[in-house]
Order: sequence, then C-alpha cells, then structure tokens
Amino acid sequence: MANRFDLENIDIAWCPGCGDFPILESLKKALTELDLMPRDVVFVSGIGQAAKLPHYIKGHFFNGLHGRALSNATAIKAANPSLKVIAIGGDGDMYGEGGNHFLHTIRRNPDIANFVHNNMVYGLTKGQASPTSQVGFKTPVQVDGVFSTPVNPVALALAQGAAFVGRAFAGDIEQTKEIMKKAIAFKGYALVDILQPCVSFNKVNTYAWFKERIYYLDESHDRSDRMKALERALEPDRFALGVLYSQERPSFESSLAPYRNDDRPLYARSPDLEKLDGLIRSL
Amino acid sequence: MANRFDLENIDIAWCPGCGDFPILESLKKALTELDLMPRDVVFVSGIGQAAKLPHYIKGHFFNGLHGRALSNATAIKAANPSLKVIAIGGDGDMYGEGGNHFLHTIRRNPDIANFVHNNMVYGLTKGQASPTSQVGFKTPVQVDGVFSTPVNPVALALAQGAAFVGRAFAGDIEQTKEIMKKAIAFKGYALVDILQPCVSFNKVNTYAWFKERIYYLDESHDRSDRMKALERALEPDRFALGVLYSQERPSFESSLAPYRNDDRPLYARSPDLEKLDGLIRSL
Amino acid sequence: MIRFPRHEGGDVSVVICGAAGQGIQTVEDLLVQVLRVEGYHVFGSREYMSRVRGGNNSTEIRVSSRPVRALVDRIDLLIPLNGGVRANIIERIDEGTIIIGDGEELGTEFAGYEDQFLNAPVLEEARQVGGKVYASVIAAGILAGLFDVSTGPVESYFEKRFGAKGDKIVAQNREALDRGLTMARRLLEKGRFSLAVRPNPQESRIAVNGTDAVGLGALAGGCNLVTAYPMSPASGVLSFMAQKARDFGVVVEQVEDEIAAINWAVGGAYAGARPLVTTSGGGFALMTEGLSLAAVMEAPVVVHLAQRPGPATGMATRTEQADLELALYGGHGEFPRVIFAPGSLGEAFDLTRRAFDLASRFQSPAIVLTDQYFVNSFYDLPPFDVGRELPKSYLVEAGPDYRRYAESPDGISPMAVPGHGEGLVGADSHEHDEVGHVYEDFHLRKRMNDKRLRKAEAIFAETLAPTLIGPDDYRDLVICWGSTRHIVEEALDELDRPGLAMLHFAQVWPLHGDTAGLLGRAERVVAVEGNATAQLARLIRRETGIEIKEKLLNYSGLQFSVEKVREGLRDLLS
Amino acid sequence: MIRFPRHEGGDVSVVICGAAGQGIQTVEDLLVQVLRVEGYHVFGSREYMSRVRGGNNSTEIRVSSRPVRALVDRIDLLIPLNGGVRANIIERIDEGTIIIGDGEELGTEFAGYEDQFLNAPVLEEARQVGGKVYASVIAAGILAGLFDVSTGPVESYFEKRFGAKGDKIVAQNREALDRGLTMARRLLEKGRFSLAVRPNPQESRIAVNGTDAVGLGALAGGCNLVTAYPMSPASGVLSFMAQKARDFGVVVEQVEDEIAAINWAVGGAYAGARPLVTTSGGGFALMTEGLSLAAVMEAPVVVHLAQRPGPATGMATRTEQADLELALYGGHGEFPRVIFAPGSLGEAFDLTRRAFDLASRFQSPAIVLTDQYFVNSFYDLPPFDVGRELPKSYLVEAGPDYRRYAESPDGISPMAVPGHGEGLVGADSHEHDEVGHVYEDFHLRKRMNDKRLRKAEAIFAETLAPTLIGPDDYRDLVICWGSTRHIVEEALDELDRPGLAMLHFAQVWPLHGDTAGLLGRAERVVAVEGNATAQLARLIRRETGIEIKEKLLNYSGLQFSVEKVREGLRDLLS
Ligand SMILES: Cc1ncc(C[n+]2csc(CCOP(=O)(O)OP(=O)(O)O)c2C)c(N)n1
Ligand SMILES: Cc1ncc(C[n+]2csc(CCOP(=O)(O)OP(=O)(O)O)c2C)c(N)n1
Ligand code: SF4
Ligand code: SF4
Ligand SMILES: [Mg+2]
Ligand SMILES: [Mg+2]
Repeated sequence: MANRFDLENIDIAWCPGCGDFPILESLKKALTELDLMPRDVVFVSGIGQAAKLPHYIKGHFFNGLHGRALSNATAIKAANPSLKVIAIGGDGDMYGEGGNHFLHTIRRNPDIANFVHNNMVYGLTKGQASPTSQVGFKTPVQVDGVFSTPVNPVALALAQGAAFVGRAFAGDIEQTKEIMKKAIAFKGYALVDILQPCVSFNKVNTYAWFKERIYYLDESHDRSDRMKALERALEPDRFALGVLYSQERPSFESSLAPYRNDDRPLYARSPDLEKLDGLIRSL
Repeated sequence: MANRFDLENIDIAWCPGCGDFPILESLKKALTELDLMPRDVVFVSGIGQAAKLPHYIKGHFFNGLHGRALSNATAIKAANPSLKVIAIGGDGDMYGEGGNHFLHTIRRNPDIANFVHNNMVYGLTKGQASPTSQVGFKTPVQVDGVFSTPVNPVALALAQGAAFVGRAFAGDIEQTKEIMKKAIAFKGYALVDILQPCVSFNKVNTYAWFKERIYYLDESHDRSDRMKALERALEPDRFALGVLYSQERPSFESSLAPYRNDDRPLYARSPDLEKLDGLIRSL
Repeated sequence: MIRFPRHEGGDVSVVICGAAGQGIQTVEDLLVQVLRVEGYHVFGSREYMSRVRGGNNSTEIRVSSRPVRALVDRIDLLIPLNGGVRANIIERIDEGTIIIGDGEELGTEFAGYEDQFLNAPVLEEARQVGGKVYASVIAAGILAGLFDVSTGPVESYFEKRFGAKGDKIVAQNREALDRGLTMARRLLEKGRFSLAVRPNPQESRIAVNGTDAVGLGALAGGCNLVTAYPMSPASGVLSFMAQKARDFGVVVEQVEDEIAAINWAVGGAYAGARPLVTTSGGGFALMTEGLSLAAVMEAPVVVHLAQRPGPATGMATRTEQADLELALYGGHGEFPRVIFAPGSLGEAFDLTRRAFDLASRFQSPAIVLTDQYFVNSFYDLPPFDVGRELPKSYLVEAGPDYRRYAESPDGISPMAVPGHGEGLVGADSHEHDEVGHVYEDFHLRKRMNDKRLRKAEAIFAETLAPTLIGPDDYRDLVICWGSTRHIVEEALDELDRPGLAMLHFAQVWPLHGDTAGLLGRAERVVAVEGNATAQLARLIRRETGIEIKEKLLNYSGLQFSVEKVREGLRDLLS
Repeated sequence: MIRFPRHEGGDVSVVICGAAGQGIQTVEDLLVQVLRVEGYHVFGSREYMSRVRGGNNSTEIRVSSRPVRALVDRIDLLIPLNGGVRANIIERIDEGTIIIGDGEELGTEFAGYEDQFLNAPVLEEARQVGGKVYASVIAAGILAGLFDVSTGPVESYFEKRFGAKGDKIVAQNREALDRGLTMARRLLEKGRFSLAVRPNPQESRIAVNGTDAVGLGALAGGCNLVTAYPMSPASGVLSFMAQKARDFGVVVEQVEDEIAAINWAVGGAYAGARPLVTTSGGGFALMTEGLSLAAVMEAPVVVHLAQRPGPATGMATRTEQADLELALYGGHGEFPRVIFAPGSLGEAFDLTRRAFDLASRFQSPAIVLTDQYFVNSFYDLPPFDVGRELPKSYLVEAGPDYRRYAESPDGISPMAVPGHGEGLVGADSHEHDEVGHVYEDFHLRKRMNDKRLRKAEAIFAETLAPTLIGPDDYRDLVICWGSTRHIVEEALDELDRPGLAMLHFAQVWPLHGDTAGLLGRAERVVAVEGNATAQLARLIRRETGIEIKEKLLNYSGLQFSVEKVREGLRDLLS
C-alpha cells in the first residue's frame, strides 16, 4: 500500500525475509498515522543492516558512524527542536559500539525516539555475536559459543531512569506500529527494543523462536511503576512486549540556554555583536 | 599502623581530608587481612584523583588511560589468571568515559574487583559534574545545575546480571574494608561503588550529607535475590551499603581456550611450531 | 574460434559473478582446490558489495601453468550466475571474452554480445537437481570440465566440504557437478573457443589468502591474545584466529569496541601476552589514543590495519591504500613505531611474524598494513617456512629492585612482567620515573622522552630495504608499496621496457637508508599508489627531499589492475 | 642595591609560587587587575602540577612600561608562599633575584641565598588577620605596595571579588592587604633593592588569556554549540562558553566522552549549528574517526586542540607543540582541512573566528591549535575588534529537488539544513550519490572523492601568509609556529643581529605558497619548535623540499623562555 514515506527507485540491500522489512513497514505506517510529513522527520542511524533504514524511507536523513547515532541525534534535536528525530540502529550499533552513548542519552532525555532492531547478531559484518546474543550462540568468532551474559537493554534503560521504555516484535506490524506511535509521540527519550529475526545469520532466534516467547502486556500493567517494569524486563526466557514504562519528565532541549525565550533553531541565529563587544571591553 | 602494602617515600597528591585516603586505608587493610602480598596483586587504574591510588600502594601497577582500566584489567587477568587484579577509578573514569567498558565487563564477568571512588564530581579536572552528580549540582560548566538523571551504577550492574554488587562509604574504614574483602575474594567481577566525599569540589555531597543517607544492609537481606537488590539500589535519597548481591557464576578466564588443560600464564608459552607447520601444509 | 590462453604461456582469466549469498564462494573454493591439486597455478580475487544477499559480486580466478599473482581487467571466461551484472564487469568485456550464462536468467542483459555468448541452461538443470541453489555447483562443474580436471580431486573436495551434511547432499552436489561437466563438453563442442592451459604440477603448494598469511604469521610470531571489534576487511583475521584458538592456545575476544580492543592489547602486553588487534581505518582512528598508551608504557602491541576507502564509512568492502599517514601519525605525542606493508603472501607471513618480534624487542607498536584487495586475494605458493626457532622472548625476570623503565644506551629497558620474578612491575600513562611512577620533573621528562625516541635508531638499524625488481641500471623507476607489488611487477613485465625497474616498499616506516640513493639513481620516478594524494611519495619527499612528480593514483574502490598500471605507466613514461 | 628593572625601559619579572589551592590565583588576579588599571603593561603565565592541593605551582607576572608578551626565565622578585619550591624555580634564581618570603615557613630552603633573601613574616601577620588563608592576600599587598599602586583600584577589586561574601570578608581581606602594603614599605626601607618601573596609561586595554581569546573568537564566529569532555588544558574554553551560554544563546553540553563530543558537533552542523569542540591530544585522538565523518559529510566543525605533552596522559597540565601531525593526519581516508596555530591573543581571536567562517564556507573541518602555555598566558592589549559584520551564513534553502552533494567546479555544494526550505536534506558516512544516499559505484566514488579533495584548492587560495618579523633582506631566518611567536620575537630583539628575521606560521595547514620562496631567500634557517621531532620543519620539507637542518627543540613540559631561545639561537648561529 502506498505511503507518503515511500521512497521510489530504491534497491533495498536487506535479505529477503529479514525482520527489517516489517519494521520499516511499521515505521512508515506509524508516521503516517501520526500525520507527520517526510520533511518533519530526520532519520538518524549508525552502521549495520538496521542502520541502512534511512536510505529506504522518505525524510531527512543522517547516516553516520557505527555506534554514534544517539550523539548525532541529540545534537540535531538540540540544534533544531522543531524537528522530529528518530534514531535507528542495530543491537551492535546501539548497545555495543554505542553503549556509552546509549547509557548517557537515557540520562539526558532528549526528545527522540530510538528504535533498535535487535536481531541478537551482527548482520552486516556477517554473523558474529552481538551484545544481545544468547549464551551458547555459536559463530565463526564465538566458536565455543557466546560466554557473556547478554545486554538487557530494556532493563538497563529502566534502571537508569529512562522515561519511556518499550519492546516490540518485528513479526507483528500492527502492534509494533502502535508502540512506535507512542514512542514517537512521547516527549522525551523513548526506547523501543524491537526483536528482529535475522534470517541469514541467526538460525536460533527465528520468527518461531520469538513467537513462542513473546507476550503483550495488557491493561493491568502499570506503566508508571518502574519496579514492575523491571520485573517484566528481567523475566528469563520470556519477552514482555508493549510499553513497559512511560512517565514524562522535562526533555533535554527544554533545559538549553538558547531556547529560554527564543524558539528559533540555531541555524536562524546570529551572535549579538554589540553584546560581544561589551563583554570584550569589560575584560 | 604499618602495613605490608605501604609504599615509602611518596608524595600523595590528594587534598587533605579527601575521602580517597580512608579508601586507600581500607584497601590496604583488606588485602593484608586476606593475607595477600604486594607481588600477588596488580592495581589497575585510569586517570583521575582516585586513579592515582596505584601510585600510593605497594604492588604491581598499571595506570592507564582515562576510562579504560577495566579493559586493561580484564586483559591482564586473561594473560595471567594467577594474578589478583583490582581495578580502581573515579565515577567519571568508570561510568563516564569508561561507561561502555563498565557495561560489557559486567557481562563478561572476569575475576577482578572493581572499586569506584564515587565522589559525584570530576575532581582532577577541577569540579565539573560527573555522571553521578545529583540533579541541580552547580559547577563552572553546569552553570544552571546538572540536568541529567545521575547514573545509578549499582542498579545498572544489577540489571545487567553482575555477579557481585556492593556499595560502601569512604567514611567508614572498617565496613568498607569488609565489603572490599568480600569483593576481592569473590570469584568473578565484583563492583563496589564507594561513596566518597570530595572536600575540594563537592560541597553538597559531604561526609555529613552521606552519613544522613546511608544505612547498612543487615542479615535479613537476601544477597541472591536480584530483584530485592534492585529495589535497594533504586531507593531514592537513601544509600543501602554492604553487599547488595552476590552469586557466583563461571568467570571469563575459565572460558578461555589456552587454559583448558594448561595453567601457565601466556608469558610462559611458545607456539607449537610443528603443529603450525602442519596447519600450513594442510592449506 | 577464440583460443585461451590468448598468448602462448599465458593464463586464463575466469570471472564468476552473482548475487551475494548465491554461492560464488563455492565455485571459487571448488575450482581453486581442484585446479591446484591438478597442478595448475591459480590466483583469485574477490570484489563484493556491502550487503549479505542480492546485489552483484564477482570473483576473478586466473589459471595458468606459471605462477599468477595479480589482478587483471581482462576477462576470458565470464560466468554470470544471475542478472544485474554491474558496470565494473561489463566494462571489462572485450572481443576476446566468452560469456557463459543462462539466457533464461539473464534475459537481454548481454544483448550486444550475441557472438560471444554461449547459452548454458544452468537454472533448468539446477531445478532438475533439486533447486536453484545448485546453480553455483553446476557453474563450477562447467569450469572444471573446461579445464578437464580428473574426478578424484573433485570427489575428495565434496567429501570434505559436504560430507558432514549427509550422503544426499553429497550426491546432489555430485550430480550438479556432473551436469556441469557434461555442459562443458557440449560448450566446447560448439567450437567457439578452446582452452589449452596446461597444468604444471609442483611439490607441496598451498593456496592461502592475505588473511590466512597474516594469521599464520601472527601464530608464528607467538601471538596469543587477539582482541578486535568486527570490521571489514579486517575481521577475517579475527575469525581465523578464533578458529585456531584452541589448537594454539590463543585468547581471542571480540570486545565491545575498538578502544577496548587496543586497551586489552596494552594490558595483555604488560602482563606478558603477545597481542594482536585487527581493524580497519575507522577502528584504527579510534585506537590511536591507545596506541599512544602502548608507546608511553613501552608495551609491545601489533596492529593489523586492513585498509578500505574512507573517509568515514566510505566503501566498507572495497580497497584503498589511504591510511599510511594515519598509521604513521595516529596517536598523540611523539614515539617510534614500525609499519610493514607486505606485497606478497610470503611477506605477509614473514612481516607479521617480524612485527611481533620487533614489537617485543623494541617495546614499540608495530603495524601491519594490508587492504581489502590483499586480504581477500589468494594464490598458490610453497608452504611458509616456520623454521625451528621459537619466537624470541625478550622478557627478563623481575629482581627485587626491578625498574621497568631503567635508562639504557639504546633506550630499551629490560622488560619484566608481573608474576615472573620477585620484583614489582609498574606501567604508567603519565611521564614517569624509572620505576613507572608519575613524577613531574622537567629534566626527567626530557630524559624519558629521549629514551623512548632513542629506540627509533635501533629500529632504523633493522629496517628492511625496499625490493628492487628489474635491471640494476634502471633509468626509470616505479615505486609502490603494499598490495600492488605483483600488479606492478606484471605490468612492468608486459611493458618490457629497457631501463625500467620497480622498487617495492614492504616496510614503509621507517624508510630504509638506501631510499634516497635508489631514487636518486633514476632519471624518472613514478609513484603508483592506491590513494588520491600519493602518501608514500610525500613521505619520501619529507625524508629524502626527493620530489616524485609523476604519479599514477587510483582510489576508485577497486584495486589497480595490471592493465591499468601498464597503460598508466605507458602514458606517463612515453 | 639591586635596581629593578635591570635595564632601562625593561620590565620587572615577579614569580609567586606556592601550593595548589593556596591562593596564587588570587595574587595573580589582584595584581593584574590593579596594575593594569594603574597603566602598567602586564604579562602573566602559569605553570602548575596535576593536583588540586599541595605541590608547588608558580605564576610569572611581568610588569613593564612597554607591552610584554613572553615568558622569561629571569626572576626579579620571587615570592614563595610556602616551602617545597621546585627545581624549575630554584634553577632560575640568579644574583639579581630578590626573594621575599616568610623565614618561619621556608626554614632553610633558601639557605644559600641569605644576601638576596628578605624575610617577611607573612604567616604571622596572616594569623593575626584571621588565618593562613590570608597569606596570599598579604603577598599581593606586598607586591601592590612595591609597585606603589593607588588604593582606588584595589578597593574596587575587593568589592567586585569578595563583595558578595559579606562585609567581614571584604574587611579582612582589606586588612590583609594593608598589612602587605605596610610590609612593602618596610622591605623597601631596608634598601636592598629599588623598583622603578613606570606606568604608561593607555586608552581601553583589556587583559585576557588564550582561553578567553579562543572563546571570544568562537562567539564572534557565530559558535552556538559547544560539546566537550573536560580535559586540561582545553576545558577552560568549555567553562568560558558555559558561562556565556545564556547571554549568547549557546548550547553547551559536557558529554560522556570525546567521541560523543565530535559526533554531536557533526550532527549539530548538519542541522545548522556552528559547533565547537575543545579538547587536548588524547581526546582529539579519540575524535579522529568523527573528524573523518565531518569530512565525508562535509559538515562544518571547528575543533580547538590545546596541546599538552604526550604520549598518552603524558603531563596533563604542561605544554608542548607535538600534535601538529596528529591534527594534520588524524582521521582515516583523505580530506582537506584547515589548521591555525595562533601566536598572539589577537590571532587567537581572529583565527578562531576565521575557523568558523572557513569551516562553514568550505564545509570542511577547521582546527585551532593552541597549547597549555598559550591558553593560560595573558597580557594586556586593545580590545578585539568585533566589527559590524555578522558571521556570514553560507546556508541555502532546500528546494524540492535539493541535492546536498551536488557537483560544482570548486567542490563546494550549496548546503541546506533540514527544516529550512521544502526539500529533504541527507548526509551519509558512506561514499554517496549527490542526494547523499549510499551507492556503490566506482566512478561515483572517484567523482565524489575528487569533489571533496578539490575544495583543497579553494582553501589554499585563502591561506594566510606566515608573518615575517625583522629585516626583509634577512640572511638568517628563524621559523616557528603557534604559541612561541612572542618568545622568539623578544629573543631576536635581544640578540639584535643584523640580517636575522623570523617567520611565524599562524596557519600551519595548508602552508602558504610563499613558504618556499621565503625560506629559499635565507642562507640559514633555524626551526624553533616545542616538540622533539621538528614537526613543522618536516612538513615544510614535505611540501617544499627544503630541509631545515638547524633545530632548536624543547619538550620539557615547560614552554621555551626568551632566554632559552636567545641562547639556543646564539649557539646555532655562531
Ligand atoms: C568503528 C567501526 N567499527 C566496526 C564497524 C563494522 N561494523 C559495521 S556494522 C557492524 C555491526 C552490525 O551489527 P548490528 O549493529 O547489530 O546491526 P545489524 O547489521 O545486525 O542490523 C559492525 C561491527 C564499523 N563500521 N565502524
Ligand atoms: C581521554 C581523556 N579525556 C579527558 C581526560 C581528562 N580527565 C582526567 S581525570 C578526569 C575526570 C576525573 O573525574 P573522576 O573520574 O570522577 O575522578 P576523580 O578525580 O573525581 O577521582 C578527566 C575528565 C583525560 N585524561 N583523558
Ligand atoms: S543479514 Fe540478517 S539482519 Fe541483515 S538484512 Fe540479512 S537477514 Fe536482515
Ligand atoms: S579534588 Fe576532591 S577527590 Fe580530588 S583529592 Fe581533592 S578532595 Fe579528593
Ligand atoms: Mg544486529
Ligand atoms: Mg569523581
């Protein structure tokens, strides 16, 4: 179905059957249903299969370095708070190379939505373990299987005071779209960890594997209770989907000096030379 | 009182009254009571006031770059598992610049003890906010006060499956020593976040401030219950001290190929040239 | 009728192309193993897109009675496994190219080439065997048939490769191959071309690529700690070492980022490991602070830097030689280092091994600079000589008053590690005293900086001379470095000009003391480099004052071909 | 009786030293403000240890009737506030130095200098005022008294500085000062020395240091986004900007690490901000991957790189000029950049502003290279000229078919930002097409790489010539760069040799086209550099072929003094 975020004449480099396709689909639908236009949105990403997404959707895009999308995205938002900023990446991108930015972006709470295609593997570099790979997962590098405890991104975000934490499953376009809509509409940093099958390199965590382990949170789940959300996040062998936690607090941009009494984005400004001259003469 | 870990003729660069002194004291006592000798131990640190500690204690030492001590330490342990490896640093060092290594070292679980002097400020660089600075904390850089939610290192470690998580207060040498002893004796990655007053740059989180907010966990605390530990870790305005969580699991080194049936450290080994010749000829 | 090889004693250049994940790798593997056993000399090189499925990648395989070691543009036999063949292939088709493809799959893609196109209904046959996946094995069969290989090697290849997957798989593959062999016969019967390259069996040859050569050299050098964050084209060495970890007692850890990788290496080296990190330009850039740490701590670390085009992500799976300056100046402060840029697989083995030796001996970082072309290219050669001598350990036992950074005439302090001996071992990232403790003294600073920099003299004394190939009394001299060695060599062979020689730098830092003399003897010097700014030429000028005005540069993402070098030099030297 | 200044028209060099946290800063502040108001010319420079309390730091203040702008070794008046004076100070005491100190505190430390030592019981007096903390104000009082300053400026200084702390504090400080003034009178009465430097009031002078100059230049250049991770000696600029953030509408964020800092800058630049990052060598090393990102994205970023000695942590609070090569080659792949190295405060203001202009105009990274000596040194000078012209914005509105990387003759594509205009704006770290989408094509790659590198020509056309100081018909030429400008200038003044001139490079990349010509005209060239390997000299050879054989190098952690340059040159040129 045609969508205003469709990009024409593109050659999508993802493998047929990849979970990245339904995520792209969900995202386009979510944006359209939120009545956003391509020129309202900046898609920011790092490097990896997931991070190619900005090349497959209509909008502004910034496809930066592996692991650094959250830094780029926060600065874009800080330079122009009127833009909708969506940061996209893979599990290696966001939780591996980008782990430190992930941790500190949570603290800062900029108004960006962060969608992580969590396929528990490094897709683009051909199948090494990622920070979310399950213990025992064998690869050409992890020849004896993964030893380290996987990152639990949802628990990490909750433990560090994230304002919005969600989890979704690529295989379910409708629900993923709904969760995305909430994240995008949320004013503050909103993480959605999206479980995504990688049909080429992850033969363990397949569509079927995920389907057996996911369930959606229902109305009874209190989204303002961090401990409850953490309990969900730390359940072994099950993945609670939906919005685990959501509670607004002031966003990073709202704290910034330039916007105290002036809404203009930075590009539209010039320094006050008279004031500067005064400052210099006072020294 | 003289201690076998005392280093003679040193000029300690810490400020008089700094919480780093009692931490050093606790550490020397803990090591001695564990009957370790200076040559058994490698002190590894990054850069900062806390990170100067290896220059003030007798032992092997590796004082590396700001933020990277855990990477150095894990490799040292991997190269020679017979060494006791203790990684020391400040809150900026370990949770700021080194945040990503912190996250991933927890996952890996090498057998090292990690003592973080958490003074909620950057001491060495003269008083900027650190990742653990409290909201509202004013500095020459954070002129309007800190905006970001502080890192909760204890909660982070717990959420990511750390095997041992403790918290101590520099002002209490006896108890800090006891917690350190448990961490050092623990087989696996053991974090102790040590609340440390900085008398020069942190006029908010003083000895008195901490004393009003700390309490020790008692016998009733179940150290094997991760959720209970998280509840403690996430209490607002209070700091539970002691061992919040402790549950051994296989350590990183135990997973390494070279040590499967050979205990020798790497420095004592040479390649098997015959095997290598065989491999080459098979290609 | 087109005859291959095109020239007496020449090679046949086969190019197979197809989508990622479509089995080109299988064709390559099979052919190489089988042809090699038959006694052919083979060279292979891959170019591929940064994607896992789809797109169009290609492998060139040159088959010859004489050793072949360089990339050519010439395509004798082109085997497109599916449509969507890219311009870089199409551009290389000439009137002597025979294209063997499935008309059904390719449609009108080769419409202009009817005379050279031979239809081979690979897809239909594959379906009959059991599915499209067998197309690649059929293609391999066609090639095996054209080269007239005996069935023995083929069978043992299948047993080795698919044996574990069960008899059915082996049988289907075998059937696919047979169909290919039959098709080959039919194709030859059409009389449009003939293929008359002869095997030339030699004793014990191995076929390895640059990745293997670096990995094997590391093992020979005593490498026992490998830390890396995956990055094309450097991750091959990580996988190689991971697969050998058990047999050779190597700690291999994929770490969270490149900064961790280098800091593990420095920590490991301090404790007596022989560490290797493997990365590409972007990762190396992140490691430069850590490289500086290695330098001030005098910790022996070896870095394998496999270059790809930048800036930034650039072209992730392509090749370039543009990170020489980064390797040379990366890291803050001033310190000595060694940089190798092997030009042959033998050099890759020897110099990687040597990198470990020099790093340990001089307690200074050593860098092995390769590139995507190099690590993914292979050819056959005699087995690397491991020799009988174990890598030398330069470690001492720490006595009770051990001083890690004791002064010494050549700047090299005896290195001990914690746990070996009675003494305590320190290492510090600050300027430090002889024990390793931070100490702010301006005279000490100067002494310690001098001590470290003095090692450069000892390193310089061990520098390898560049390799001169061609007449000693050259008038024209072509300089190159790293992976272009065999390409330039073959181009010069073809040019066959009197007075033309080449000088290949397999060590690019420090530059050997003969460099100025060797360049000075030439009337004309041309630099051939896989970058846009002639980095080696600039370095040579800085070091010798000699300006190299003529440059043949390439930064398209693909390596130079023999033809491009040949024609480029022909123009420049005419 | 010793007379200051030692020579007619000379300056008086006062050195105050004491433990960190002991109030040297207060003395410096008070003196400078007060002396400046009185119409003296002042220069000040600090050297300090990497610790917060204790140790021993020093500040040199030169007071003169003529402008003074350089560091000297000579100490006329030495005021040690406490014991533990370090060798670098003791070494500088000569027979003309007067030491004013508290015998009680200093004990036997100045035992060999009885003739030059004047006891001033500062501690006792401080205790009488209210505690040891007042020692520094008393010392300031002594100096104020010696220079015979009027009470007006002193009072207003106290009001400004301590007014907020309440009347009691002001009064106690005032009392401490008075006691110092009295002690000064007594010291002079002893007749061991006289002090006769005269003020020379001039209209509107400001006194700023290198940090201020860079910060003000950034504001003048339109900087509105500052991201940094604290690192000496670069964090001063971060604090400066943080304190101006509200008044000038600047986003200032202390980020989690240096990688974040540079990636914020690139992101911000993409969205239309004018970003500055400020760091030192180790932090810059970590940023080089991000610098390469800025280059491929053509995002205008400015980096302030304040150098300190490496490798690694090196000497965290000391100075060096050893990161020129890092600044020049940091980052993988090949791309143009601009590097300034201001030699005066005026240049620091102008060139930082210019860095923003050039970065925006050429969409290429610009680096301002300073060092610890430079950022912490101050002198008085006329106010920087802000002018009336607003920083030029080179941004365009994005039309519906906007192409971010459109081809153009000079390589510069019109830059738009998201949200300004109808069109969509892309940026990509891969090699990309004109819109910014990743696209693997070897011809495109070459075109885009050429486009980016072509900007180097436009940048070259804007290069600033090095500053020639001295006779036009020089025979001997001293070259230097960055912070040594005034030091070399004063040294040459003192040498007063016919035919001797200096050439200062405030832009070190690209090198100006006149460089070869200017150097070629000299019979002898000497490079004066604050590093161990003569990085500018090497660069000059690379670019011009001219080898500079004579070098005066310093890498002790302290900056060259005028005397060291003077004597060094005297030796080299004799
Ligand atoms: C600094 C740096 N290091 C490494 C790489 C190589 N690299 C590219 S993508 C990737 C990981 C991809 O995994 P993930 O982020 O999970 O994304 P996926 O492909 O699985 O969607 C890596 C390691 C890089 N581009 N840059
Ligand atoms: C790469 C790098 N960035 C920045 C610095 C400067 N630096 C040194 S210590 C420090 C922070 C110190 O704070 P913390 O780690 O909390 O230790 P503390 O001094 O408070 O004990 C910083 C930013 C550095 N040395 N290296
Ligand atoms: S490799 Fe995996 S993640 Fe990447 S496109 Fe293919 S299926 Fe998707
Ligand atoms: S600055 Fe703070 S943390 Fe550092 S030594 Fe002083 S009191 Fe301790
Ligand atoms: Mg992934
Ligand atoms: Mg701290």
